[in-house]
Amino acid sequence: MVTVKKVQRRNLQTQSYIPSLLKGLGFTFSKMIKNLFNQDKMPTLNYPEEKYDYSPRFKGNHVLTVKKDGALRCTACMLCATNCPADCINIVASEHTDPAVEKFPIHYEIDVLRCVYCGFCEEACPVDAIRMGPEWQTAGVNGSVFNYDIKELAHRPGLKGGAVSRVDDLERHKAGI
Amino acid sequence: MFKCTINGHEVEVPEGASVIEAFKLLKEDIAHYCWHPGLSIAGVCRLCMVQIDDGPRLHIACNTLVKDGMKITNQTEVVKEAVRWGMDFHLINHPLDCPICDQAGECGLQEQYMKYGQYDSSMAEKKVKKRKVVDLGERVVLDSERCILCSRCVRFTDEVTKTNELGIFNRGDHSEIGTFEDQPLDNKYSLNTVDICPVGALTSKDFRFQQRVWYLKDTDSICTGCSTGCSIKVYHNKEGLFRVKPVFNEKVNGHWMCDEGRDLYKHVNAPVRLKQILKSVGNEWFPLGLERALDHLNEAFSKAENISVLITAQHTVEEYKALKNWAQQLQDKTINFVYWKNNPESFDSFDGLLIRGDKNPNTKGLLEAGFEFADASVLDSSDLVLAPMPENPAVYPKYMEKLEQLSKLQTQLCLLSVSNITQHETINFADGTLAIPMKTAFEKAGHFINHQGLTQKIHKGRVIVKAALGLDELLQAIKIGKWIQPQLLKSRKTNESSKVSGELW
Amino acid sequence: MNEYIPQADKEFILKELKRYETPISALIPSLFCIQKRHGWVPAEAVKELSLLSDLPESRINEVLNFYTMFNKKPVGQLHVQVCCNVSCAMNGGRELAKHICETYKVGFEQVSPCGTVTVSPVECLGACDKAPMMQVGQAYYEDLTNESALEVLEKLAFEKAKVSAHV
Amino acid sequence: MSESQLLTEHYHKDTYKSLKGYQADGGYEVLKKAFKMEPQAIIDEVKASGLRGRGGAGFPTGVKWGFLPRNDETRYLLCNADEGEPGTFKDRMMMERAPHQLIEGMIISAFAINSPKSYIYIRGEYDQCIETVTAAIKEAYDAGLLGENILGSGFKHDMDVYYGAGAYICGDETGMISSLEGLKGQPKLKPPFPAVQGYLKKPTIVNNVETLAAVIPIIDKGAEAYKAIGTEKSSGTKLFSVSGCVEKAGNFEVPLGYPLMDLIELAGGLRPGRKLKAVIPGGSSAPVLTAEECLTAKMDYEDLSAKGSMLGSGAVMVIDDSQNMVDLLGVIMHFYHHESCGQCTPCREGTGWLSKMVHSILEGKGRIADLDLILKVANQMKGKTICALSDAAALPALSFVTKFRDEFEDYIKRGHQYAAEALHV
Repeated sequence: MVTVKKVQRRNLQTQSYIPSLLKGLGFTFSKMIKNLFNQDKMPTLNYPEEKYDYSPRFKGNHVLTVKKDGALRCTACMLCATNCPADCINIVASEHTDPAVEKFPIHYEIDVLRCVYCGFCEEACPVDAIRMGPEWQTAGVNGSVFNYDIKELAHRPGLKGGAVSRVDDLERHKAGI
Repeated sequence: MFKCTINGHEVEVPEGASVIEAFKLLKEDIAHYCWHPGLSIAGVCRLCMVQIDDGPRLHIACNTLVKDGMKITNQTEVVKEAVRWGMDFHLINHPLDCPICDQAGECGLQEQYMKYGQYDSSMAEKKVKKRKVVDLGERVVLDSERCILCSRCVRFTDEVTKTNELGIFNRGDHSEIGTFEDQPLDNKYSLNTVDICPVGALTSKDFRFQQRVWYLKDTDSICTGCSTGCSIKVYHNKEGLFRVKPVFNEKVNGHWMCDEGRDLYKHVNAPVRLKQILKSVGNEWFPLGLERALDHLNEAFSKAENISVLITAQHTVEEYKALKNWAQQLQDKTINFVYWKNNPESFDSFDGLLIRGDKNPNTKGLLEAGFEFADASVLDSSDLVLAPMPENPAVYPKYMEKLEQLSKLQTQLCLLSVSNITQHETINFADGTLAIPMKTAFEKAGHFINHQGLTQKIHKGRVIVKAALGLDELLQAIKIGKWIQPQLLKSRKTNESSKVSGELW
Repeated sequence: MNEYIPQADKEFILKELKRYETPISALIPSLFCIQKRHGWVPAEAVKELSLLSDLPESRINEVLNFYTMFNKKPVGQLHVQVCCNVSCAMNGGRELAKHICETYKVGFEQVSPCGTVTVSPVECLGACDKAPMMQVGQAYYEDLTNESALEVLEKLAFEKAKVSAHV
Repeated sequence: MSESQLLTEHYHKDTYKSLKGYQADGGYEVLKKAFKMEPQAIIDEVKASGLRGRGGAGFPTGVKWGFLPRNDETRYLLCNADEGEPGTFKDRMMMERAPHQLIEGMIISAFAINSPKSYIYIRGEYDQCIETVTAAIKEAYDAGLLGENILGSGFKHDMDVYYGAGAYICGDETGMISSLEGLKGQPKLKPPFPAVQGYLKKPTIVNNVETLAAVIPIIDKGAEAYKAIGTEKSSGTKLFSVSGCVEKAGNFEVPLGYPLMDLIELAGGLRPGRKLKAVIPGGSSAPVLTAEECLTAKMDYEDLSAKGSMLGSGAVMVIDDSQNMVDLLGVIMHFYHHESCGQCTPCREGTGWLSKMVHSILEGKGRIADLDLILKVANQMKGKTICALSDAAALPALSFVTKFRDEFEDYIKRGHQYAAEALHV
């Protein structure tokens, strides 16, 4: 069985678009008026003056945590780099003068343009050295500024949740761990 | 030959073989740490437990000889339970260092734990603390806490090198390996202790913290350090070569190799390499494309009356063959071959274990190639000297002196060099001297013939300098006027096995 | 060079090296000989012994560290070893050890401030019938009480002082 | 009791120490008799007597001698006088009171196994013994009892003293051989057994002081007479070192199969007002016996092993109700932790683990689950190592925790109360 569909021919009303245009403009205008007088109910934000407050669990830019003495917690085990699906973490390890620390990163770089913010690095870390912080606005003028190194990753004490890890190595050693 | 049954599989082993050897022959799984085929039996890790003829007592496989008709199993619940607890005993005082331990990834404890671990440990007491990061000289770092006291390293210094540096001091769970008063472990084979260490207690200073082992790939090769020709595995990734380890070869090196040989990868890595063809004009070096270089060479060869080739025994059999063919084609020219030996006074020395004074991998190969060698004095009267240089000029001090001498005579040289010869300060090369980057043994395939006359294959590993040519490739290019690198078209053929440890420990 | 092993000891050691079937067997007697001279076995003496006996230092150090009777650090003039094993423990051996420590104001295995006493709790010395007991130097003192033990120690300390004053 | 005092009959005499005094009481007469016998006949006699090793393991001595290969290889006789088992002090008394008895026993044994050289390995702490025995050997040499052509028999034998330096593990026969070879006293892998490859890879027989001395009465009176003493399977007499909570602790030579309670009575009985709680019948590595088990216990190999314990070295440690079993297990576990040679992993780590667990109970940090863990760990240490030290540590742990579990649980529950009083040394 064949159904024959009758094509509706356009009339002048639809062909000239004018009524729809007016209808749309009217809607916009009415919203504008409404928002002008009820600014607190407005659903959008005045970015960048206003910013949305994300949950502290938000997985944004990476933070390298530090110990109580201010040194990096990172032991340069490279598990984050191994686990990274985007291959954006680059670490160079070195020998520390303190035998209790032994290994530490002299170079730790994350290419945030490559990063897919999956959080695998955070999960792979055995010593709570890398966390995904609440920051998410990354802007820059060229590609090179998106390679975050230790300086940018570690020294952000103002962050929520803090960048200082709770457990101290010394305490762990004393507890016989 | 004795017949025995292991876990239901029949196997024939030679008389006097131990049960663990039978397991290995059958490639049947058995946990072990202290047993090493190249060392005496210690029988201390107590992991290779087996049940024999269904008897109730457990035996250790390493100290039990196979008897004809023996029925051996390690699959019963009793054995499994014993091995699980044996693992737990090993681990209760082992620190959780894996993230910073170089051995992680090829660690015996990790591997066996995955197979036989008692995943939920009941140990709630404090671990025994021992010394960490103990400096044992130039090459080795000791971490006593990680040590499981399998005594392999101690047996190695006692039985193989007979230098007795290492010992196990104290007793009970305070036992520690070490040297007397932390004296350096400086015998010429010290890094073998690192290889045989099933855990990260002994680590190599050179490799320490350089790479995680799972980032490395390995290629089978032959050590170019001397005419012994030890079988090795070269470990590399895109950042270069990182370490060299011996591979068991019954006929040549057994399980071991010397420390010197492990350093040879260093001259392969990019920073010290000659990376492009350079031409010397008025004491300055100018880069040259391959085609122009070949033109230059062809011109030089056609002009020269008296050509000499200053050859060492550092090249492959294939390269010598190509050289021979090339010489035969230039019948109208006089081509003299000069065979240059390193340190002639110590050339025939041998340390009794592996190290030979002949610092070339292919002396037999060169001699068998059928060259007629001329006296070194012909070099002075040559117009052009083709010098495929030794890979590691450090063991050829006189060779460099000779080049310097020839340059003073304004002899035009065609150097094929691995190291950046143009950085050499004292030599003022003659105008028209070419320096062409050469492939190292790790970058080319071929064969070496060692001092016993054993032909061994080297495999092509990672190419570090793309512009580098082998001697045969250069001669081929000279012949046809250009060079297409067929190798570049093919994908790099490396041994892609990620199982780096496998047979190592 | 002959700082740690004087000639007399050297002769003894050389004799011991020939006494047994293998020269390495002479290690225990030699180390005892060194300990007798110095009260403990210094690392330098081990080096000298190694040169003298032509045995590797690591082997000597293994033996030195394995056996508990060798002192690896200096001890007081009186090395008081109080048995704290089962039979003695049941009869107050551990209390006795603590009492001596408290009297001399010293911890276990340490040299007392006056330099006279080092107290070590040790395992069974084979005098369980006369528990508690202690060994000072070579001699056994059995059936002790807190008071009698201190008396013995005072007497021994006095004698030691007399000898050293005489020297 | 005199018929049972085969060895200690003359021990009360001061003169017995010297060669003259020893000979006056019939010393070295048996040696002359032995020299008239064939060596094999001596071995057969010892085999027939049913003499079992008195050091701890209780292996039949004659059978051990029979393991020697029948060839001309040099063989060594070693006397194990490294008496380290806690609670044992019989060898010390034997060497101090009657060194010549040991020497005579050793010459007879050496003659039987045709050994030209023997060593007496004395523990380093026994300075008095080392002196006495060294002096006695010198006396014997001077009297022609050692050296070339002893008593005109044509038999040549040399004897020397070697001393340890404080390691319980050297009481193990292969540990002792290692120590005598100048190495750490770590036991060696078996096979090869010492009778085939021992000291310096030569066939070696290692026997306890008491075992070697017991050869004298066997040769003197004959195997039959010796077998008549004691029980059917455990023949002869044995020295028991009774110590602990008894009035008159000391060594007592009694026939094997002697009732344990009578032995305690011999040692003066318990202290007034005290009740028997437990007895460790054979040195600290023997499983403990409860008071009820003690009532019927007989001191011989079979009866004790039927009760789940062992005769061991014959060190009877009597524990009365004033003692705390947790505390005593702590002492024993500390001992094994301290004495483990560190070679085999289960022992090296297990002894430390057990000791730490018992001590954390002592410190009031224990959990009831720890008791089961102690049993598990101890069970896994049994029979897994080169020598018996691991078993020796596991057995007391198992027996203490199973037989006195109530006391352990009570201690854990009221841990903090006890912990304050506990003495940790």
